[in-house]
Amino acid sequence: MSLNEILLNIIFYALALTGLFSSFMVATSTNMVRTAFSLLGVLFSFAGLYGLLRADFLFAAQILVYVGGILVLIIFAIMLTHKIANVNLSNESTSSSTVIAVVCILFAVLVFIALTLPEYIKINQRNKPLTEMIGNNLLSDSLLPFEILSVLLLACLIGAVYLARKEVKE
Amino acid sequence: MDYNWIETGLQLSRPELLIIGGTVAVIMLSIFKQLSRTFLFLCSCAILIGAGYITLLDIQSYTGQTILFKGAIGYDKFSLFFKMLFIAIAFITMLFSYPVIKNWTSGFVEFLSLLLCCTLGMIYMASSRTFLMMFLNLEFVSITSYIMAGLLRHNKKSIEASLKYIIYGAGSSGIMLFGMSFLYAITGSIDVYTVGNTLRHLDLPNSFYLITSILILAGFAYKMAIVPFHMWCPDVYEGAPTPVTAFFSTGPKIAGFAMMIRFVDGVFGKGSSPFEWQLIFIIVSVLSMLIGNLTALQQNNLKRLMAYSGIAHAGYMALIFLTFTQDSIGSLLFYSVIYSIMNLGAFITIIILEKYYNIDNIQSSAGFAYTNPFLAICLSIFMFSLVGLPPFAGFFSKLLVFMSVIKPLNYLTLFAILVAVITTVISLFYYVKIIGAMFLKQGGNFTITERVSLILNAPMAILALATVAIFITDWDWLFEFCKSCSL
Amino acid sequence: MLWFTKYPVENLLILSSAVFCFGIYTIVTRKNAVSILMGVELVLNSVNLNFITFSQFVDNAGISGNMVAIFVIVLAAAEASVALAIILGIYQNFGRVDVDKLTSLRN
Amino acid sequence: MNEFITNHLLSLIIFVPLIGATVILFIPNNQRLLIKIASLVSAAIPLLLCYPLLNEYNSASAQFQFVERANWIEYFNIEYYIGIDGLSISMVLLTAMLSFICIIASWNIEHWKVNKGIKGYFCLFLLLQTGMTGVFCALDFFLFYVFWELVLLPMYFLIGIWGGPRREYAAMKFFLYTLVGSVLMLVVMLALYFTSNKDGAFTFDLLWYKENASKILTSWGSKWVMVGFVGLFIGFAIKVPIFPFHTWLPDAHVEAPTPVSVILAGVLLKMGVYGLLRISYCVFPDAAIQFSPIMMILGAVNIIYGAMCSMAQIRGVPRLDKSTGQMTIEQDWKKLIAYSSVSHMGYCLIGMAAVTTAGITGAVFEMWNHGIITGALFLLVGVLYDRAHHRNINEFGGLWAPMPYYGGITAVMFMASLGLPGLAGFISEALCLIGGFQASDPTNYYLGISGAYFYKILTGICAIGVVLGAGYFLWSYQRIFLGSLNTKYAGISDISTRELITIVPLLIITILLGIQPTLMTDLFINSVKEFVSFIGMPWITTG
Repeated sequence: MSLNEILLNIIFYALALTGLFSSFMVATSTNMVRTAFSLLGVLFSFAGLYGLLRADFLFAAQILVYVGGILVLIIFAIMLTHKIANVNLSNESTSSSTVIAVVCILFAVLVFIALTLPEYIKINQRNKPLTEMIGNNLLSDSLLPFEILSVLLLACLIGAVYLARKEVKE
Repeated sequence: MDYNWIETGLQLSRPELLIIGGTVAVIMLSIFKQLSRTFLFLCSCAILIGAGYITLLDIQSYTGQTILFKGAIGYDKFSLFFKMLFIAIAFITMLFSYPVIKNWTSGFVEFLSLLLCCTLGMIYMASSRTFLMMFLNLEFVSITSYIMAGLLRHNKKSIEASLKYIIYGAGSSGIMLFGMSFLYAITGSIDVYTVGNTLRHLDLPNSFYLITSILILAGFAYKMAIVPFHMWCPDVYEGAPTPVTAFFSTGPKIAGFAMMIRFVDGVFGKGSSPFEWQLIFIIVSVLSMLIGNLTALQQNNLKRLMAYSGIAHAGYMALIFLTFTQDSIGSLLFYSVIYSIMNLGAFITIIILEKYYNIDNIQSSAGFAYTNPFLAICLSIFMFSLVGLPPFAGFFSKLLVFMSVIKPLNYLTLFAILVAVITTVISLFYYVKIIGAMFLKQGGNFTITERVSLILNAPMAILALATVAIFITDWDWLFEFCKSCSL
Repeated sequence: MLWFTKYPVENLLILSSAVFCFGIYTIVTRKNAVSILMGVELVLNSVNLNFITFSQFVDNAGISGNMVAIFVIVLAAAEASVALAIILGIYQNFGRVDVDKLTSLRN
Repeated sequence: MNEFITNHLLSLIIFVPLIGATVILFIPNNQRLLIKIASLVSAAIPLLLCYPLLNEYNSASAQFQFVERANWIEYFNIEYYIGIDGLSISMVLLTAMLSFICIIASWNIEHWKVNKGIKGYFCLFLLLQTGMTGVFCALDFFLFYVFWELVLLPMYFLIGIWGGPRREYAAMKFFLYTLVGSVLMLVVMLALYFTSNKDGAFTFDLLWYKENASKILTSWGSKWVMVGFVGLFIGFAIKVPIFPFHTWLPDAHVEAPTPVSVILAGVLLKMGVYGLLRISYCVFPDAAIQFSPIMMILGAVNIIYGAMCSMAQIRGVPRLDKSTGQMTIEQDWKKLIAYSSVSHMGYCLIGMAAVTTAGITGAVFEMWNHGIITGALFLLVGVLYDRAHHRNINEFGGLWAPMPYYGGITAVMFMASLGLPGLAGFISEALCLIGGFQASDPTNYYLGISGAYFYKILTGICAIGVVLGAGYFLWSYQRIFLGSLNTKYAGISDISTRELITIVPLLIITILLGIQPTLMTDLFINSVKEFVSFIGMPWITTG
């Protein structure tokens, strides 16, 4: 194994562990702001993983849309719906042993699949860069979804604006 | 590069293009304050009529199967049928919601444009062939639905319904995608038919199929509102504005079924499959019938009751997956037509009760029949039809589903049918409870502020008449047509 | 040869499963609507990781997994915007965004 | 035009009331008289059409007559297939007559306690008439089922809206019982449909089922045939009603308004018996033979139990009023007659269990007679109820003095009902008992009794019912009409002309058929003979 490989391995596991730990924090942290920042950690580490998986376009998209858009939205939402002066923004949860048990079973089942699935698939990594293919795909295979998406965003725009704006006093 | 496929695709999707263009036009026109609400409403209706007309022409002439937009959607009689049905549902919904929404302080244009958008999404749901399209259009319908549920944003119930809807919806569509990613992993394709073909040559363990199916079912089942993904249903139905509820109870639910059929047809296919996926459907449909009907017994709120009735009906509809033959799919199409007719009709009566008489539960409707017998009679027709009593169309729709399921008689189908029959008898209690309250109980006075709008009365009467007429006349052609449209 | 070629698919899958489970756990247990939304984002991210992994390792001819991931990102953004608008509406009406305090619809 | 009428006689009899109901829907609510006249006309036309029907009916033939056949739903091979034979012609007549009489009996609807719009009442009544006539004419099982269910809906509303204090409970109970029955019927019907093969297609044709009963037996196997028979039997037994499915009947009868009770007792109960004869027996003759001893027992139970319950009404039944928590003693005259219906239906069962010519003739004749006599009895109860506003047997007394005509008519009808020779009821009951007595099957043992004596013993027990019947009728007559006059009712008016119009025709028929029963039995004797030889009980010697 070359040094590069070892280094990348280390990066990979570091990212994976960051993602794992951050998502754990999202699920359990009792402070709202801390939860949001943990989500940031998850998103960043996933972006890094996409990069390692050679999905360069998605790496960019993840950072631009998720981190730059969604997370900012979420933080806005937290600030708008809480008395932000209150430093201790508590984030309650109603955990019960049943829920934990069910989620654990779910996890066990998914791990089982994760361990058996690779037996049935031929693993063979792609070497070509992606961005060009994605561009072509958006104008061929994914043309219709792409166009539908634009209509969807229009509908979202109308709806989100309608729901969130203050009442116009007449 | 050859771009002919775009041309063909666009040619064959004129109704969709009309709806998209129309939606944009309605939004644009709404900027001009001097245009009245009636005008915008008529514009939207015209769009739907136009789209419906084009579809009608297509559906008469077209036979065969085409794949459009590089495999994104299938263009066949199945998708045309649902296109027609969804446009009809949207049109009727739009028609009878006008008297309600015209008095809203805000949200009028939003309602019209979102209804059109949602219709577009449903049409694409029924014709989607890839996981991407399925997920995208499911979300399309869902997102527009979330907003529509919360259109009365200053009404606590409405906005709460919207929040509950989005929480359940977002969660379950995520779960569905997770399941789909496994199928993609195995087959390397997101086209359902390619996936199915590849799966047939692989020897996968049943546990894999089971887990994947359950995960994927989450997304579909939540749209179809079948147990165990039905929890949002009563709250959302109660909280959402009533015209929107009427729409939810028919359109998106049927669209979910259409997509499910396409999915199952692609991935598992008719005939033998490596995995006995029917078992899952036996469980969910039996549970839906039981929980839907038994919980409905305790309801007092009319919209909540209709929600549980919808869950129960979804259970009856899900029975067709037990056999999944051309016949049973045809009977589902027939069922969805009849179900739309009776459910929309029932909701029109609920809208009238709510708007003019301020009645939203069974108790307060006691003795109502003597104030407005016409409405009470129509309501009784819809309710009896929902039970499935002759001489109303609901009888045949249920019968056809049962008959298509019972043919390969074994203990499982027998069990499912038995549950279906018993729950049908149980369902009589709560449907008749409404009728009984209206006709048999003594009640207070019901004052009416204005005359019931013709735009509500006329569709109600027509739908009631249709419910009876479909039974009496020779409805062969309708069923034959449904069967010819099945996959 | 810059890119490392031997991440075991299993590890990626277990990671995504774990994140998925955390997401589900968040959706089910959290009271705050914004936190629930974060749970949804976790689920969608785990889905994305799955699709991208499989796209890179399995689907060599096409890139449909990547396309799905792109659409998921966009849809997540759309959904988040609508969800946050609804949450703001809830805040205006109820003065708080805790799901368990929303009781105008009785069960 | 004439030709049209003669070709579509049955259709007209079935659907004229429906057309009438539709017309009435468009008459404004305040035109009360017009509504009544319209409904009277729509009920009168079927009755008038029965005249050509009787004229052209060939009683020498056992074939179906006035057959009309058209495709209805081609996909399922469901036909609009109607026709009548001896078993059904009397029922068609009875329905037309009683419906007409009931419309007259409803003339004072404005003065009823529950006054909730007369338009709906008459519409529902005419709808009911269509359903009932349809049941007796349908030769397609599916059509039969549709008409059967069609009866259910108007009946629910008629009891539920215009009924007595516990109407809601009674209506729901009636609805549910009948629906459970019809679901069972539906299941058997579909099973039959899917095993049928008429020229390579599934069919609902009842006559095809009858002709191919042996084929059904071989394809189903005797075990499943029995299951099918029992399924249908329960469906019909609820309607008859046969013990233990009878509990809806007293509630429904007591709560229903007088004309509805008349229809309920006069026609609806016959639908059950008719269904047994026309469908259960004809489709599963083999199972019917095996079921015969059980039928016999059920018949005996019905007779004795019904009579006992009637008797109990004279003594008084303590009943807890759930809403007030008070114990009341119930001595309801109407309930007495309702239970006597249960008893009388038992005679039909005896006759049907035997399937001898005498037995079936008796059963069919009893169906007719019971319709006439009990219909009249309910009308008579209604007459008194309209005046006194209660039906408590014990609170009357000596009514003969202020109401001599009423007392006289009641006496005759009571005698007819308890089976006094010379009146119609006697003949049919006697025929049923004779039928039961004729049956003997020495090869088998039932309940440890040789088949040779089993039927005779049970018939003997049934004969006790006649004595009991005499008991409760005479006692109740004594309590109400004889004895010292209750001063509260000294000024009570005697039966009015309108009420006479409703009852006198029934009275005349009762006396006439008592003297000359062949007027009626000749209509169906050939069909009965054919039926008896078709079923072929072991004690029937052919040839």
